[in-house]
This record gives sequence, C-alpha cells and structure tokens, in this order.
Amino acid sequence: MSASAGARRWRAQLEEAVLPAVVALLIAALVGDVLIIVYGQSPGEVYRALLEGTWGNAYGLGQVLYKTTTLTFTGLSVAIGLRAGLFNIGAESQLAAGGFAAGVLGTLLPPGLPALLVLPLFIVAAAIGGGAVGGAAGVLKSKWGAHEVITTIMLNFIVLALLNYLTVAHFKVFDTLHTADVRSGALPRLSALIPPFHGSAANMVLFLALAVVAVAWWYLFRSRAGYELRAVGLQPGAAEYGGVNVPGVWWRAMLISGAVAGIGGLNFVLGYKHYYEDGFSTGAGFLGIAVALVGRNNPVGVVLAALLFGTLSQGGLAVNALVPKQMVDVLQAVVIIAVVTSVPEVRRVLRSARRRGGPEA
Amino acid sequence: MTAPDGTTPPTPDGAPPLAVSLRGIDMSFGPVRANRGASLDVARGEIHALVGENGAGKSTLMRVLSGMYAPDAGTMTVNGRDVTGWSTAQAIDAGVGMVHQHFMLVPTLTVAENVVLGREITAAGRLDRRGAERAVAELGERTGLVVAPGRLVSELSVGEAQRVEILKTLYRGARILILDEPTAVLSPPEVDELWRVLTHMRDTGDTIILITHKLDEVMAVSNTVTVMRRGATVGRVATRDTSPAELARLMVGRDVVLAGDAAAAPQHSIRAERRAALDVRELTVADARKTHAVDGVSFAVEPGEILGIAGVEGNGQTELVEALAGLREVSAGAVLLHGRDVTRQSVRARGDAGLSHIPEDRQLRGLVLDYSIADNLILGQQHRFSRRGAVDAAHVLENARRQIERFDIRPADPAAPARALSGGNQQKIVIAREMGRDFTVLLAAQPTRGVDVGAIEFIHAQLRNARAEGKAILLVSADLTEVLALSDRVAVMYGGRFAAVLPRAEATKEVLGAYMTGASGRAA
Amino acid sequence: MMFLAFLSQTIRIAMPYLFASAGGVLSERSGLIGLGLEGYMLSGAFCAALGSYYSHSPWIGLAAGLAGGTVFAALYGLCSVRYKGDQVVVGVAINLLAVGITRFFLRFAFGSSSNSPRVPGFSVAETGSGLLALAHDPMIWMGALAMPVVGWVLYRTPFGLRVRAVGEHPGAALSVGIPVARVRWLAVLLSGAIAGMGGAYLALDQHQFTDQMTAGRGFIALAAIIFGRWDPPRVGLACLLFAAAETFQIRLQGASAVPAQFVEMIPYVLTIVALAGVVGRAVPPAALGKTDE
Amino acid sequence: PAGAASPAIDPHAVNVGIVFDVGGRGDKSFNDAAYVGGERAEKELGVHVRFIEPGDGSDREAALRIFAAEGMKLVIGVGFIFTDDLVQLAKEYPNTDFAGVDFSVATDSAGNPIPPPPNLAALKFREEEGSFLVGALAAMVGHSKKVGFVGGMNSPLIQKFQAGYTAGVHYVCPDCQVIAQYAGVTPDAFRNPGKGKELALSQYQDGVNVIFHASGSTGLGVFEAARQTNKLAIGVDADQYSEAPGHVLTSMVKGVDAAVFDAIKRVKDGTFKGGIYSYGLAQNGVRYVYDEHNKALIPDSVQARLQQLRADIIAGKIKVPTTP
Ligand SMILES: Nc1ncnc2c1ncn2[C@@H]1O[C@H](COP(=O)(O)OP(=O)(O)OP(=O)(O)O)[C@@H](O)[C@H]1O
Ligand SMILES: Nc1ncnc2c1ncn2[C@@H]1O[C@H](COP(=O)(O)OP(=O)(O)OP(=O)(O)O)[C@@H](O)[C@H]1O
Ligand SMILES: [Mg+2]
Ligand SMILES: [Mg+2]
Repeated sequence: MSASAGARRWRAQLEEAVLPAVVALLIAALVGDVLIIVYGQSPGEVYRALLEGTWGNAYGLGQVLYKTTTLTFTGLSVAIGLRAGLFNIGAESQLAAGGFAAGVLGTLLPPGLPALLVLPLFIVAAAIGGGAVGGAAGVLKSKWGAHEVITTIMLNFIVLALLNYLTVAHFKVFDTLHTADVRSGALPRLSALIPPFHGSAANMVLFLALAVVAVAWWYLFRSRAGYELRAVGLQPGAAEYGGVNVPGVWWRAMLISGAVAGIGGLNFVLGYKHYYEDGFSTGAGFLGIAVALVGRNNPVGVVLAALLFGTLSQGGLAVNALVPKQMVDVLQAVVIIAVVTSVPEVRRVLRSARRRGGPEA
Repeated sequence: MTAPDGTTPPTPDGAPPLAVSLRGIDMSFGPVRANRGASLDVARGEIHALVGENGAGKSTLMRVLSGMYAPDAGTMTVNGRDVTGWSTAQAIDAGVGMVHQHFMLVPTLTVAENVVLGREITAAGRLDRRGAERAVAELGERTGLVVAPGRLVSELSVGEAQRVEILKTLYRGARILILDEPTAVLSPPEVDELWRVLTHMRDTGDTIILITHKLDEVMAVSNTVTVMRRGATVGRVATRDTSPAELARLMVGRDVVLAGDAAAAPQHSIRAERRAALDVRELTVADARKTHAVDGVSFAVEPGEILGIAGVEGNGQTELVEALAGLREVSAGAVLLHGRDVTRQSVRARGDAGLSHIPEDRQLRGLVLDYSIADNLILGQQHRFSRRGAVDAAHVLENARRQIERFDIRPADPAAPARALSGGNQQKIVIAREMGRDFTVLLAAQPTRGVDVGAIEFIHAQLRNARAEGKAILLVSADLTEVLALSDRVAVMYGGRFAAVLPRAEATKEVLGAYMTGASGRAA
Repeated sequence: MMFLAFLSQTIRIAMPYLFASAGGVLSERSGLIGLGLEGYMLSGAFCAALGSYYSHSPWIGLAAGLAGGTVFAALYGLCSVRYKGDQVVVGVAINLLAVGITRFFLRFAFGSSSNSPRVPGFSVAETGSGLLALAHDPMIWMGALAMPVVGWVLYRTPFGLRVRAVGEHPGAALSVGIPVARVRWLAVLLSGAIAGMGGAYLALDQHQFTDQMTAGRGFIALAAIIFGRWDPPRVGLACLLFAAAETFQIRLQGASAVPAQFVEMIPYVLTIVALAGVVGRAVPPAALGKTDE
Repeated sequence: PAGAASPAIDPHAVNVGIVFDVGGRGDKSFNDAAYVGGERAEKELGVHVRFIEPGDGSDREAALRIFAAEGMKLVIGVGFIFTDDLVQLAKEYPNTDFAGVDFSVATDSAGNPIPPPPNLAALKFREEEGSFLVGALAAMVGHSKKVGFVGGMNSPLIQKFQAGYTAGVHYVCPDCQVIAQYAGVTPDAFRNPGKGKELALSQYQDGVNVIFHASGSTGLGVFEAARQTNKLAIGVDADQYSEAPGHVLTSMVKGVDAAVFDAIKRVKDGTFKGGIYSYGLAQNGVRYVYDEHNKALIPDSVQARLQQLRADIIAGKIKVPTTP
C-alpha cells in the first residue's frame, strides 16, 4: 500500500511538473497560429524559424541559455516569495539594484584580481542590492501591514528612478547610460569552455544560477527555515501556532527573494557586458512571475520554465523577419494565462478519466 | 426501523406527497465522496432530525436539497414535484430555506440588507432601505424573532445572528426549513427559545429538517430521525420508537460508550505535587474592538487535575486559550508555568517549558493541511528535529512511524498529506503531536469538535490517562456533557470572566446553564 | 489664476485615474482584484484610436475603447471567475498581453511600432488649457461622473448590494440564490468598460495611440483604490490627490534644484507612505482575490 | 502586411541590415529617418535592406549578430545604445562593415577620442548646434522671457539637445529663462504623450510661447498642447510640421536618413571607411526647417540672424556646449 502510494504520489508530482508546460505550449501555439495567419505568414515556417534560431544552432542555444540564466534568478525569486505566501512583483527593480551594486563594486575594486577570488564579493554586493529592495517591501508588510503586491509595484518605479539618477548623475561613462567597466571579476563566457557557443552571451553565471537553484531547493525543502517559510505560506495561522514568527518570516522571505533576484544582475554585469547599464532588467521581473508559475514554485521546475521562456524570448528575434516580434510577447502572456486556467481543467479531466479507467495496475 | 440504503418506506396510499424525498444521491468533491446513494424522506409538518458522525455527509445532502450543489446522481422531489439539480433560487421560490452550519451572513451589511439580499425591495429601481427595515421589523414581531434591522451584522451576538438567518428564510416564504446544527453555538435559554419557534412553525404546518449531534435534542423535539454514515443513509426511525444508544450504534456501526454514562464521577488519582502547574493571575486580554475579551481572570491548575471551562462560545474562551498559548497579546496580568512567569514569552519558549496545546480549529491552526503527516507531527517542535539548520529527515520519519502506530492514525503513511485524511484522523495527528511528547501542562480547546463518537472515546481516554500521569489539563469545550465527563473542577466563563468555579460534584447541567447565561453569577 | 491652472491640470491628469479606479472599485468590491486595469486601459486606448481613425468619429472611438476594455476584462473574468485562476497572476498576464496585442496590431494596422496616425478626438483646437476648456470635452464630464455613478450603483441599487455581498461573503450570497459568478462577471465587465473609457480618454485627448501610452496609470489607479479604502468617494479623492501630486511635480520640476528623478518618485512614495501609515490596516473586501473556493 | 521582408539573402546583391532602437518603425523620429534612408538606398542604389526591431537588452547585440552572421555587407545600429555592441562585432567580423547612428565615441584618460575599429563608422550628430539655432529662434520669435524645453528620458543624449538649446536662447536673450522639463527617467518617458501634453500645457500656461521637444512620442503630446493653446512648438529629428500644422515653428532635423544613405552608398561604391563621421551644421547633418510652411512664422530679419549664427558656429566663433 505504501509503496504504491509512493509511486502514485511520484507520478502525480511528475504530472504536476510536466503538464502545465505542455498544455500551455499547445494553447500558445494555437494562438500563435492565429496571429501568424492574420499576418499573412505560414505558421510552419515561423515556428521553424523560431526553433532554428534558438535550439537549431549553438549560438542560438547560447542566447537561450543567457536569457534562461536571468529568468532562473527572477523566477526563483518570485517562487521563494510565493512559497512564503508573498507575491513579489518587484523582481525587476531588485534585479536592477543587484546589478547596479555589482557594477559599482566592480569599478571600485583594484584591477587584475582573479575573478574567482572576488566573485563572492560580487555575490554579496548584488544580494545586498536586491535584498535591500525586497527587504524593504518585506518590512513594510511585517511592520505596517502594507500589501506587498502594491509596495513592490511602487518600489519598482521608485528604485528604477533612483538607479537612473545614480547612474546619470554619478556613475555613467560620458555619453552613455552605463557605468565604467568592472576592473576585476569579469567572468568568462561559456564559449571559453565550449567554443561553438562563440558570440553568445551565455556565461559562467549560468553555473552560479544552478548552484543557487540547488541551495534554494535545500533551503526550501530541507532546512528548518524552509519548513517554517512554507508553513507560513500555506497556513499562517498554523505556522504561528507552531511557534513561527510569521512577520519575521515575511520580511526574511522578501529579503531572500530580493537577494536572489539581485544576484541575477551578475549575469549581465559580470558575465555579459561587464558594466551596469540603465534599463538592462526591463521585462525580466514580470517574466519571472510567469517562470515561477509554470515551474510550480519548485526550483527545478523554475529552471525548466526559464528555459521555455528564454527560448520564446530569443525566438522573437529569430522570427522578426516574418512576423513582428510582439507576437512572442503575446505568446508569453498566453502561456501564463493557459497555465492558470486550462491546466487545472486538464488535470480534472485526466483524473476523472483515470478514475473511470478503474483501479490501476 | 427500516432497512438501510435506498429502500425507504412507501408513502401510505392516499397520503399527501412527502415534503421532501431524496433518492440515491451521489455527491463528490474531487476525490471525496461526501454522499453515496443517500436517501431522505420527510413528511409534511414534522420535525425531522438528521444525525450522523462528523463527515457523514449531512450538510452536503442538505446543500444538495437547498440547491447549492447539483448532485452527481440521484433524484429529488419536493412536494411531489421532481426538482433534481435545481438552483438555490429555484429552491427558495419553492419555499425551501436553509440555515447553514456556518452562518451565511455578510458581516459588513445590516440586518435588513442581509435579510432582503437577493429579494431586494426597490423603489424606482433603487434600493428601498426604509422599506426593507420596516419589512424585517414586522416579520420579527410576527414570529418572535426580534433583531434591530438597522444594525450591522458584525455587531450581533451569535444568537441574534441565528435569528437573522431564520428571518432570511422566512422572508423568502420558506415552508420547508433546514437547520444545520443550529444549537451548537447557543446558550440553553436560546436553545429553548429556538425550540419554541420551531415547534410553533411545525404546528402551523411547516416542515423542519434539523441536523444535530446532540441526541438528547433529537429525542426532545423531533418526530422522525434519519441516520447517515459515510455518505449513505443507514436508517430512518420514528423518534418515539428509538433510544440514544440505538441511534449512536447506527451512526458508528458499533456499540459506543456514551460520554455521559462513563463519567459519573472521575476517580481522583495522583495529587502528589501540590504546586500549581499552570497559574493564571488577573489575566486581561483585549480583542479586536479593544474591549476586554478576557477580563481579569485568575485560576490555577494542579498536576493531575483537569479544569474544565464551560460556557457559550464567544465569552472569551478562545482568547483565554490563545493568550495562554502565547498567540495573543496580554494587556494585563500574568501567566506562570511551574512558578515561572512566561507572560511575555514566545509560543516556542512556552512549548519548551512544557506547554502543549490542542487548538480549537485544527484546519486553520492545528495543521498545515498540505504538509505530510510526518511534517505535521513536528509542527511547533521543528527546532528539536533539526540539526545545524537542516530538518533531520530520518528523525522526523522515525517520530512519525512511532506516533502513527501509537495513535492509530490512518492511513499509516507518513508521507500522506494531512488534507487527504478524514477529520477524525486529522485530529488524531494534533493529539499525537501534543500528547505524544514531553509536556506537563495541556491546553485542550474543543478537543473533540468535529470528531465522531468513536474518536471521542479515544481522545477522552487519552486525556484521562494524561491526568493519571500527573499532567495538568485545561479543558475548554462547548459540549457540557464533555466538560462534565472529564473535569475535576468546572469553571463557567461569561462575558470574559469566570462566573463560577465549581467542584465537579456541585456542577450539574442546570446549575452550569444558569451561570452560562449570566442568569446567576458569583465572583470566581 | 495660478490656482485655477493648477486645478484644471489636476483634473485633466486625474481623468484616467478616475475612470480606471471607478471601474476598479466595482471589480474589487465584487472580489476581483483590479490588477489588470492597466491592460484594460491600454486596450481601450488602442481600440479608441482604431475606432476613431476608421470612423472619423470620436464617439465611435469612445465606444470602441469601451469595448476594448471590456474584451480584456472578459478575458480576466474568464480566467478568474470561470476557471478560478489566481487573480494576481492573471492580472499580470492581462497587462503583458495588452502590451503585446496592442503592439502587434499597431504594426498590423498602421505599420508602426510606436504610434498610430492622428485620429479625431473630442478636444477642439485652440480652446486653451483653462477650466473652460475642460467643459468643452464631453469625456471630462464622463470622468467626473464615473465615480459618483459607481458609488451610487454600489450603495443605492440592488445590483450594488449584491456586488458588496459577493465580494464580502460569496457563500452567503449564493445561499440566498444570488448567482455569484454572474454578479462578478457583470462587475468585471463594467469595470473593463469604464477603465477602457479611461484609455479612450488618453488616446482621444492625444488624438493618437502610442505604444504603452498608459505608462503605469492603471497601477496608480489601483493604489488610489487602496488608498481610498474601496469607498468610491474616498477613492475619487485619492485620484485627485495623486493627480495633484503629479501637477505639483510638473510645476516643481522646472523651478527647483531637486533632481527630476526624485520629483518623479513623489506619487509612488506617497502611495507607500499612505499604505504603510494611513491605510495599512484598512480592510479589503473579505473575499478579494479568492475566487478559487 | 508591412515590414514582412523576405528572409532570403541574395549573395550577389549588396545586403544591408538595419537594427532599430526602442520605438522602432513609426516613431516619427530618428528610427523612421533611418528607415527612410534605407528605403531610398533600396530604390536608388538597388541594394537589399532588412530591418530588425530588437527591443531591449541583450537582444541588441544578437540582432546585429544575426545580420553579421548572415554575411551582410553593412550592418547599421540606430541609437547610441548600440555603441559597445557594434565595437564588439566589428572586431569579430572584420570583413563586414558597420555603422552606428549616434555612436558615442569613448575617450581615453587624456580626453582624446578612441577611434572605432577600421570597419566601423561612427555617425555622430552635433545636435547641440542645431538645438542652438532653434533655441535662438525660439527666443527671438517667442515674445516672452520664457522659453520651454521638454525632454523625454533624462539622459546624456537628450541633455545635449537641452544644452545647445539653452545656449542658443541665452545667446540672443541673456535674461531669458529656459524652462526645461523631462517626462521621466525610464524609456517610458519617450512614449508618454499624456505627460508631454501636461508638461507643455503647464509651460504655456506659465508664459512660455515656444517649446522645443526632444522626447520621441512624448513630443506628440507637446504638439497637441500647442494646438490646443494656439502656441508654438519645435519638432525634432525629422520635419514634424505635419503633426500640428500652423503650430510647428520649425524642426531641428537630424540628417539620419542622409547619413544612413551615405554609408550604404559608400559600401556599394567600395569606398566605405571606418572612423568618426561627425555631422554638424557645416555638413548639413543638423539643420532647422525653413520652408514655405513656416516662412510666415519667421520674420526675414530673424532668418538672417539665424543664418549669421549658423555661419558663426561653423566658423567656430561660437562654441556650443554639450552639457547643460
Ligand atoms: N466543499 C467541499 N469540498 C471538499 N470536500 C467537502 C466539501 N464539503 C464537504 N466535504 C467533505 O465531504 C464529506 C462530508 O461533509 P459534510 O460537511 O457533508 O459532513 P457532515 O455530516 O455535515 O459533518 P459535520 O457533522 O462535521 O458537519 C467530508 O469528508 C467533507 O470533508
Ligand atoms: N481531500 C481528500 N483527498 C483524498 N482523500 C480524502 C480527502 N478528504 C477525505 N478523504 C478520504 O475520504 C474518506 C472519507 O473522509 P471523511 O472526512 O468523510 O471521513 P469521516 O467519515 O468524517 O471520518 P472521521 O470519522 O475520521 O472524521 C477518508 O478515508 C479520507 O481519507
Ligand atoms: Mg470527519
Ligand atoms: Mg455538517
């Protein structure tokens, strides 16, 4: 009984992980077809271009991986918040703040230090940058009960304006909107390891992302703090009863959520351009919500979902010659909507089909 | 007495059609089959009691009848007319009204607005507030259900709120009235008042279906009883032909020792240590409205003693227990555990000092429903099951195995989510966690609420054992029978104070009832 | 004179907020979070420009804008009422979708990635910027009336009573035969229509559609709803307050040494301060965001 | 449907790829100007031109790279934001020619410009020079001691417009006041005509009679305000007369179309060379519009004065600042 129950649960979990992406993709493809036909193109050709431009060659794949890296961080950030029952809509500004902190640190360090040596410093700086923004929303909620959905939205506007001010007024290189190059700590591109990736922005921060995913998984599902955090997210009343300081978990979760998004800024700053550029985070925050959702707030799921959205957003460029790349924006939204609506529906259908199928072998 | 399931007695020839006849009703919520071929026949002009264990499917069946749910299978007739799968609106039009177990009132609206909701009185398309208030006042006077129509529902007492519920159905012209556990939250005089209204209605030809867990109420007011078990109907019997013991046997499917019988007088045991384990001094707790929910209460519980607190719900019991547990801020007074002041200490610190707590609402507080049984079994003690920041999975599993075995939790699968368990087994998780560890003082709030007769038996035995082992227990229960069955002393809470603290021998239902309503009072 | 100019500018700036938050209040009081207001407005703005362009009539443009907002609200209703999806997620998705769709069709209809051609609007040339000019624009009147009308509906009509009941305790409403889903549908469709008018105001006042021209106004409207505690008169005042802050910002910018970025933050900071201090403990409709029971 | 060019590459033709900045086609401003230049080259030179609108962030480099990897002869990035990406790619693809509109040339520690790679042409415009002239014009015909400026996103490029404009105003009217306002600090500030209109209305109300905008689509709101209050506005990048006929005093035109066309032509002729191409008044790379539409608004004496100023700037007699 227990063994088969275990197997059933495992299958349910697998289904939980795979089903949303599959259903969402089917629906998105359908909507995509309509848009493509409206635009007078052939869906087959557009999708072929999309695949060829992403997974069809090493360069495209590298670009996908680069985008996946950032989205993994923002998706993870949103997922951690959601596990604590908090909706962090501010990953965008947290990402920017983390990147900015790293960029400024990079201009202050003496040149020529080995990247691996200073990497921890950058991680800490980026985490502080993002964490400060996320933590602010957390404290606003714990201490004053201000709803985090609204405060993170407002903080997006505030922080981006502040960073713009700091960049423009103090840190920019003349005639640009970016800071000076980091003097130490720039990380090699992936192509240094795997030459076919040449030219693509994918870089070593990808591995940092995977490491953060592993840590986040351990933190959420194996640590005591994670046990308490998830309890707060599922049932704050029960967590409080279980001796958990609920407001404390709120602000800590937002702090961590912001920090994770902030570390994501390294992908651009240390891995790609080697400077902070105003506006580099645009769109990554909202897509992080989609990633967390499709990834079912599970760190591993987040990586897969980030890969999906990374592919879509790189694909927009690949199809640009055939249809407006805005089509991809639409598809991304459709994926989100499909996940929250049709997936539960499909699951219901599957379940009743299975029940009708009688007891399983 | 008739055969179970489906085969209900035919209507005698020439008799008027039954007021209600439900046949073979199936109703599922996802994986949970709440009704499985349930049937119910109610004659016109009777009070028909519907009994069954918790989770037997009573409320579900009545919601089907009132149109809230469409059944998956089965047929429904009302007054001889087929009404299978009708809507609430249709049910209301046909004169079927339901007063729900959990009140269906909008707290931010006034009494009158709640009553007319869905059947608004309008003047030129506008809401006619005056007209609504007048109509409600008139209806109240006619039926004896008086509530000020202009008051906000959030300001009403439970008894008043229930009157509003009944008014709502009557305003809609209900001739078939369904009441789901109406007495659970009422004081004895309020219960008497309710019976008066209901019997009057029956005598004027209305039909009443009454869900209750209290078999003495069944015996007192009903004409006929239908018994449900595990979603199905297992019996239908005329009240005068049955007894509480027989009903209980039908409900559970086996013989049961009813609480009241066993507990004639608790046999006093160990009282070696004389110092109070739990000492509460002049405790005052403010509620959301800044009034004193608990108002200077003092008492002590000694090791090997059960102090029972009786009282109508809403008189400060919840706040008292939460304050003792560390979940609610204390505005004045002190709480001492074994002589140590813990008034300002956290939930966790109190737990470490030996305090266990069975919360009154297991679904909201006692369990994280989406956690596994094993994870729920460490809630509140997670710090003891961790090493260097990590939860020690092996230790957690081992603990779960042991507790599942000891408390007979089913299914015996540590990884099963608590949500998938029946109510009784969910409560067993809470009991196992709180009583299966080292503790010296136990706060047991409504420990058997929502639990069936079999499980009640088990939980009561656990509490008695704990007393025998020298634990100090504070028992809060809305069930007088339970309080009387277990307590060494009984306190009655009224208006945030102890109206009386009586030795078990002096505590009878009549005496307690008087204190519970504030009819008599004396300083604690 | 200075004051009148300040006032008329405040009123103009408040218009989109008033429309959007009037719609939003209706939706939120029925239990549906108004996170998609930005999307309704954007779609309303685009459809208004489209309608006005092809019909040469701002009235038809307005109708189209109203329809555009309604369509997106219908999608939101479908996801949250019918399929019970998480409202915050759906709201975010609706906004992303609105950006994508309007861009896609901007390219499709006008071959441009950022602007529509000039379209007919209500505002007449050379009417100036004073209070009198406002009176010439029928949409100003509609915007001024939107909130009072919503307030009247909410507090004085049977439908409003039902909306309030459904947003507070859907179970209670259901038990007395109120079709909860239908009430929510109606509320959300109306909210989309009214917010769509807000978008139409933007487009018709500018005589064109510009990519993402709502620029976060839907979020300000949402903040105003919270700041005004879901009570139409107070929400209306909140809209005016935020608009006044913005007017203040516009007038301060040229004259002060404070960097523009900081002046830019004023409304958002004000919102957070308000949220934390003034309405931190304000009670939202009890069933807000919970359509999944 | 518009813009749906064939993706196939004809190896014998001269293929040119143009990558737009945010705003893309239809911005009625410099992306459109680049588009016009490309179209003209297609028609007159028989080259093949393709366009991509990448949007934001890392897609910029990717878009350039797509064209470079396809073997295009010339790849043009429109907007200063492409600077680093162009440098990177020019090094990687030495056999492809690149050009960057508004390319921002870095300077070394001594302040000397660092030349771009040999296959990269930096097409720079001295917007401050043109802005200077329209500033002087605004001060001369404004009949007010106050003149207005509305910028889009507060950024160095836009500040260059502001700097030149302010200098021009003060040159002819030392006690005039320039009210300079920005629509915001994010790229949204380039597409918020509602905000642009309110900024303009408040300036007009404040006594300003002429406003120069450098704010992309936001400026369309400025024109709207000009129409509504019967005042004047100055367009930017392209001749924006048609946005509000009768209310557009002039436009500060950047010859992006010509610069793009020239670059393509040089590639076609085989004379393409990297380096810094700076287009100022002297090259007619920036100019103000003076034609039959707005003649009536500009008295002959004023036009004469402007011509004089123009000559002085070209001759170096007037130094125009680039930062406010
Ligand atoms: N809305 C619902 N969703 C899921 N399960 C439900 C729902 N309502 C009832 N159930 C389940 O159906 C079963 C029967 O519940 P029901 O409320 O009808 O029992 P009951 O006999 O009224 O019990 P009680 O005496 O505790 O009121 C239980 O297992 C319950 O958990
Ligand atoms: N959400 C659920 N998912 C899966 N199984 C469930 C769920 N809810 C209940 N069950 C199963 O359905 C059965 C009936 O549950 P129900 O709550 O009706 O039991 P019950 O009769 O009330 O029992 P108890 O007396 O222990 O409370 C139980 O075996 C329980 O394990
Ligand atoms: Mg049960
Ligand atoms: Mg029940």
